[in-house]
Amino acid sequence: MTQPNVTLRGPDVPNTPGSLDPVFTVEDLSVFYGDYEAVRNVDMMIGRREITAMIGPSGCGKSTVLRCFNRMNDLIPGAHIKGKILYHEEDLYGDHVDPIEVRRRIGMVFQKPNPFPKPIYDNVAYGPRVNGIKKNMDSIVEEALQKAALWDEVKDKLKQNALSLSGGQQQRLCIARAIAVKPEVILMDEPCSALDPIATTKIEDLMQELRQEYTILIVTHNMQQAARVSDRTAFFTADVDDAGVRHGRLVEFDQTTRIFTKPSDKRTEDYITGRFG
Amino acid sequence: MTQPNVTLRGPDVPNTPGSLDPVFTVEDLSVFYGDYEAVRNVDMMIGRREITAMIGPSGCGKSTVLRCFNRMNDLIPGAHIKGKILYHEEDLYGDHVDPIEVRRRIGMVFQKPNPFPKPIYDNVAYGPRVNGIKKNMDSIVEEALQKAALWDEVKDKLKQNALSLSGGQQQRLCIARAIAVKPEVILMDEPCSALDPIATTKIEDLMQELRQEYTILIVTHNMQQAARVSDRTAFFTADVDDAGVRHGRLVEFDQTTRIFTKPSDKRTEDYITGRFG
Amino acid sequence: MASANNRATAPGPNRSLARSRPRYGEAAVKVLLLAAALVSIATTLGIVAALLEPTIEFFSEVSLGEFFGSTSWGPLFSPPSFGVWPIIVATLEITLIAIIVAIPLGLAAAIYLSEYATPRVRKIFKPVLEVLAGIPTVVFGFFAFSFVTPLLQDILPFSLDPRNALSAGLLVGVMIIPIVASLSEDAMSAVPRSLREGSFALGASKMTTSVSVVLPAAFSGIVAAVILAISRAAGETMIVAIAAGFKSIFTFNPGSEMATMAAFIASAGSGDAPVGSIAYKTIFAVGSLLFIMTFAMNWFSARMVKKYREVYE
Amino acid sequence: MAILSTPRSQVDLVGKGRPLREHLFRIALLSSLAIALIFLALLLAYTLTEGWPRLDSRLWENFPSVRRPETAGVLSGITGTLWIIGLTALMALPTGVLAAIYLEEYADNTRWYNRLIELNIANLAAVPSIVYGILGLGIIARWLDFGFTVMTGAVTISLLVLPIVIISAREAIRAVPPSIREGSLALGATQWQTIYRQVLPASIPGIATGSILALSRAIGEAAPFLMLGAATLVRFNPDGVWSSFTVLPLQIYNLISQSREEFHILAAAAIVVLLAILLLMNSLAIWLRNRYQKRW
Amino acid sequence: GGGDTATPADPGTEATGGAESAPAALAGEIKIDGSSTVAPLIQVAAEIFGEEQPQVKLAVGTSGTGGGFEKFCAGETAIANASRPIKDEEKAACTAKGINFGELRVATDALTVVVPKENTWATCLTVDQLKKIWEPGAEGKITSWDQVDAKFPKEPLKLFGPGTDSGTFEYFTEEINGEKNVSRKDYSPSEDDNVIVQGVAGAKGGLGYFGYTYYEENMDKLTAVQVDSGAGCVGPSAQSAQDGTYTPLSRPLFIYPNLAELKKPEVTAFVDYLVANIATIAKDAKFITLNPEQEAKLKTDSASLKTQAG
Ligand SMILES: Nc1ncnc2c1ncn2[C@@H]1O[C@H](COP(=O)(O)OP(=O)(O)OP(=O)(O)O)[C@@H](O)[C@H]1O
Ligand SMILES: Nc1ncnc2c1ncn2[C@@H]1O[C@H](COP(=O)(O)OP(=O)(O)OP(=O)(O)O)[C@@H](O)[C@H]1O
Ligand SMILES: [Mg+2]
Ligand SMILES: [Mg+2]
Repeated sequence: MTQPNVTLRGPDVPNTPGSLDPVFTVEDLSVFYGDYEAVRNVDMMIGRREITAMIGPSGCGKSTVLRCFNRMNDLIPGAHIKGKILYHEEDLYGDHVDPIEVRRRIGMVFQKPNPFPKPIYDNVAYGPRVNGIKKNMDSIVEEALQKAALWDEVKDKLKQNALSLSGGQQQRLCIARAIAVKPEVILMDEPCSALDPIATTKIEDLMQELRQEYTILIVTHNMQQAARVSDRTAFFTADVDDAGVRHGRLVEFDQTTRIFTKPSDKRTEDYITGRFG
Repeated sequence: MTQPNVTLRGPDVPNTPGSLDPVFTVEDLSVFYGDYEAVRNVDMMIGRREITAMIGPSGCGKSTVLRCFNRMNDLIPGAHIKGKILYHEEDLYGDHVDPIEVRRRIGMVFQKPNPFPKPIYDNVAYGPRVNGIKKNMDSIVEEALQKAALWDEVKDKLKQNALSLSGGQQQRLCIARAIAVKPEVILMDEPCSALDPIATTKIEDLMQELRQEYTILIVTHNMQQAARVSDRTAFFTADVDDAGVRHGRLVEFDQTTRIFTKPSDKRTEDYITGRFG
Repeated sequence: MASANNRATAPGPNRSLARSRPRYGEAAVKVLLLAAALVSIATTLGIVAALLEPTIEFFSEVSLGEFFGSTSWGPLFSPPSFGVWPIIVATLEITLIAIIVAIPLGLAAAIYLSEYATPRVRKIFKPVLEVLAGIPTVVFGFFAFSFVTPLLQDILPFSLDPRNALSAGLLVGVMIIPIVASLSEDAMSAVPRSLREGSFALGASKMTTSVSVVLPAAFSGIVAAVILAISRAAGETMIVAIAAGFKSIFTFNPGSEMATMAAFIASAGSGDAPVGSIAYKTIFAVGSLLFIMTFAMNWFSARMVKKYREVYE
Repeated sequence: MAILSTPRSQVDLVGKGRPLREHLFRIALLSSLAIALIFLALLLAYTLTEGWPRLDSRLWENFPSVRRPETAGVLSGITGTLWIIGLTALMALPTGVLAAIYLEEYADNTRWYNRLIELNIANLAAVPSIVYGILGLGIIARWLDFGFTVMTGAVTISLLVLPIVIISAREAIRAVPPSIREGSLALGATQWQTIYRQVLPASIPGIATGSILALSRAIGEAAPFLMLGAATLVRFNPDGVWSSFTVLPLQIYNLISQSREEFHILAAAAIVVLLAILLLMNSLAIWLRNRYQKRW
Repeated sequence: GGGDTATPADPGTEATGGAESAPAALAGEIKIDGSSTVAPLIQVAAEIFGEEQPQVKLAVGTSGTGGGFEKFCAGETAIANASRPIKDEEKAACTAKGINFGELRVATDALTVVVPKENTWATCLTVDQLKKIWEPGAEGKITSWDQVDAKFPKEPLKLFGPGTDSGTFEYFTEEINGEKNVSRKDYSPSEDDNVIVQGVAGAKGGLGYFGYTYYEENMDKLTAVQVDSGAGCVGPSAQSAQDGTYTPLSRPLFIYPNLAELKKPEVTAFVDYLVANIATIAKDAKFITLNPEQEAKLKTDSASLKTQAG
């Protein structure tokens, strides 16, 4: 096979499969929109303080799976799952589980930066506030902005409307907003696809830092990005069943180095090498 | 440098720079939206019966430049150009030039398939009709659908609404619609980005066929696609000027093989090898 | 694993994901909101309740055959006659005149605003249309009666009654222009840009694009706009009461005075028909008919919209 | 193929005689718009010139009079209208906004009852105002025994404008991008927190604009009041919700019906007042819309 | 108010000087509804009374005689105006609701048949001719003046009249066509006297009828037709209506106060005021005043009502 043109994270990648300390364990997960089974039989594990990338062609269900991790799909009428997602040892879809509590623990950053049309400060303070925190708000906001590498750029204009920030700054603000509720996991759905290259680089650097403290799951269209930032990669694709219906499917899940150098599945190889997708 | 992982069109690529027979000659083109100079100082040539790809990161002005070739930008209030585009030897923006006539000669296919909500037949017949052609419509429609490799799939349901077709079929219908007015050039702006891999493959095959008769310009985000289908590639990027304003810019324009193997510009190399973008 | 959590304030991974405190407020809010939405159902029920009993009583005294089988209308005359056609015909005639005025003008204005006008022009003209839409119908009636009718009497070759269907119809038409224009404009603006570009890219002119791509694509929205306008026209009361009058004879002559259904309700309702009298019940029977007609048109409109809506999305 | 036979150096890009038809079409479109506007101007000019002799403070300082048309005013109509509008705003706006929130944020469209509510609202928006008059007469005045009072009028008018308020509020709420909601929910906000803290503040300008336009419809209504038998000669201002009243449009209707010319002049002057109030409200709506229009 | 300069005819001044000077500041609301023919009279009374007692709120509606009784018998109004005596059914409805009332004749009306000034031929019409014009059988047939009388010109007949729901219509049809509400339908009915005035004045062949008041207001545009009921042509006037020579179209106008409401001082005050100043009020409202006997009867009737009410 052709040598893929991806710059992989160096040999400092600490994780080996054996060392995976799972935050999520996905067991035979299928996701439905009404009757339509969008994704079928996914098994994977998300390691603590790792970056896991989900790649694959458009429509293969990456976003669908990602949104299962914080029960965002609950909001879509008719959406439901089969199978299990364990968060630590707890069933994420168990009866007693409160999705609102879930979303507080598992933050999310979206494709298009979506700051609230409010001052920067209020954007960051929003999460803590809705969770009933009232004290020390200033320091919570500052800490979150620091961690999101945005503090220096905005510290003098915290009262300014967040929409006046540039795209890259807005996305980092959204990350700060997610961090401010002190989640354990951050889900990111193509967080850079609306950004320019410079902003993208900043976000990627930030992800590397956040990785010290948080577990990160990222969906990306950009193979290079997956290769650059992630520890593990899940490759999804969609295939058509006998009835002519397309279903998303997890093809391969492994360490990123391995996926990009020695994929065990032909489809992964084709995709990586640009023969398809 | 790393060997790019692109599958290049084989050694059968006939064109060498010397053999370029220009349909368009772009001279020092700058494009403005109101006061904002979106693209600066582009010089390039589009060869007859070649496929020319335009690649580059988002926002670098690929679409903007493409839409200059059929004066689509005229429809945007405030948009105007500086510099020249010669179509054969004629100034495309000359005073006497009728943009409607231009668009008849230079067809266009869009990112998202946009069939009219009408029967398939009427979609294809639309172009000839607005150009005053009344006779032999059936054969014009059939021929166009044949060329777009769609005839067999739709010949029994020409009266059916075009919106009932699948995405890939819709896109081929849009190509048929463009062909039906017998243009010389077809412009395509990310024609596959809304399609699944199978449909994409079909469109790419189709482009190879159309290349026998038409001059094709394609904008694509997908480097692999550019490498697979094009004869020549123009690589654009955006840089920020002293005033902090971003302008699109043509970095390199050359045979595709060369761009992907021996780019002469560092930025091209970075982009191709996934170090950036 | 809990020990690995070095952030003091962070929730321990083993802390349950169960609801930390009950949220009765959320449920209460939802009930309140639903109650607000149900007010509209209550309104409809109220209308039906108000109409139903007197209508049933009416039809126990007057046969459907007489109601729909005769062309003589005079519930307050003696002997009373209950052939509803004169007021239906008057209603339809005025509505017809109105839509003949409003559809071409409204649609043309909509095409202009949506396809031709620059954003600045649109920003000026849409509010002006809204102003036109907000003018009270008494004002239109006054204008029709005291300005338009005398004017028409001067310029038209045939004779016009001081109150007549023609000027009332014209003014009802003007009244509904903004409805047609504004809602059609919304529908046309909602047609994706890509369709227009597709048409332009084939060498089509602006006119062709507007007429053969945008209009058909916005068809369902336009139908909905027109139907809403028709129901407004059919139910309009003040303009016809002032400018078309209350004469209930069976005529198609637009120069003649005639009473529409709404005008009949208004005049009989503000008049002296004693409660319980057949004349009084007539008001409700006509009201029911008007309500059913509106309902039928809207049902049709909803079906049209559903059938064609956003198939291209 | 045609293009291939074209000698390359002589590709002729000059158009063929399209412009005339295009121009005529454009002119036809513009004149349609112009007709509507000319009409508006004519109407304003006519009422203004007709009413000019009586456009002075007597109009809003004096009560109506059958004895002295020269000095009669429409004070009770103005105050009655203000009462009705005030109460309508109090009743219809909150109810309408809450209903709109329910339909946009909570209602599951696959449920039949939610679809029924929607269809019902669309239908109510088209029900003739005279039918609301029947509702007011039969249910509110008689059955609920509210009598022929300000309250009856206000409830009737509230129900009349409710569908309009709901429809415009829904549009304003829908204009708030879903990404804002998702952003909030993803932070662990509850649905009501999301609505109350994000969706509502962001849609308030739109809701306000729609509400003002709905209220301006309410101001001009006369037909339901005909059914409610609001008194024609009211020489006092309502002092509460259980008071008798009249409204400006109804007073105008009555003035038009008088045979003495002086009353027609008075009617025209009253129309100018009514139109002035409406223009004011419309301008406010436009200003709100332009000022707070959001670009996401 | 703007009417500070009292006209000499202003009964307000007279009343203050009168014997029953109104008691100090009354308050409350008096709802009156009924005949639109009687309304102007009551409105004038309400207006003048209101100037003296600004705290008393008088709302005068014009729902028609029947509509007025309907509200009256439902207890919604204090006084009903009527252009005809109350009917037995209406009495029964009132009794059923426990409403006791009295009847006061407050003025006289002369239904006036009008034609435009250009009409020079129809100076006097017999009751039979009027019937020929207005009977149901005339509908669509009698469409020209020469069909009424061969001597008249061949001018198209355009008919205007009050709405079918008014007491005026009821009275006119009874007197002319012999039965209540029996009439041709192809005339322009209107509650709104302006339309009748405009319509008749605007058509050479126009003919309409309405209360005398409206004729008085529009004498410059319209001519009143004399009516011949067998005793020669008589035109409508205060004189002919009062002395009963204008037959059959002169009629009494009434108000019906609710006795329970009469207990309220403001209602009594208003009725007293109306009775005491009836002549000037009627004149001011351009109504035909009562003749002395009728006025005397009004005073005794109202006095006995007050004792009945207690
Ligand atoms: N709300 C929904 N209702 C029904 N089907 C949906 C919904 N959202 C997504 N789908 C379908 O589910 C499948 C997977 O969609 P998903 O958005 O997860 O793909 P993706 O891999 O994220 O694609 P992309 O790369 O384009 O974002 C697709 O076929 C899509 O059409
Ligand atoms: N109608 C417009 N008005 C103003 N600016 C515009 C307009 N269209 C595009 N631009 C700006 O011009 C620049 C180039 O845009 P363009 O759409 O050509 O980029 P592109 O290379 O096609 O990007 P993409 O890959 O995202 O499609 C961008 O900065 C964009 O914001
Ligand atoms: Mg996705
Ligand atoms: Mg583009």
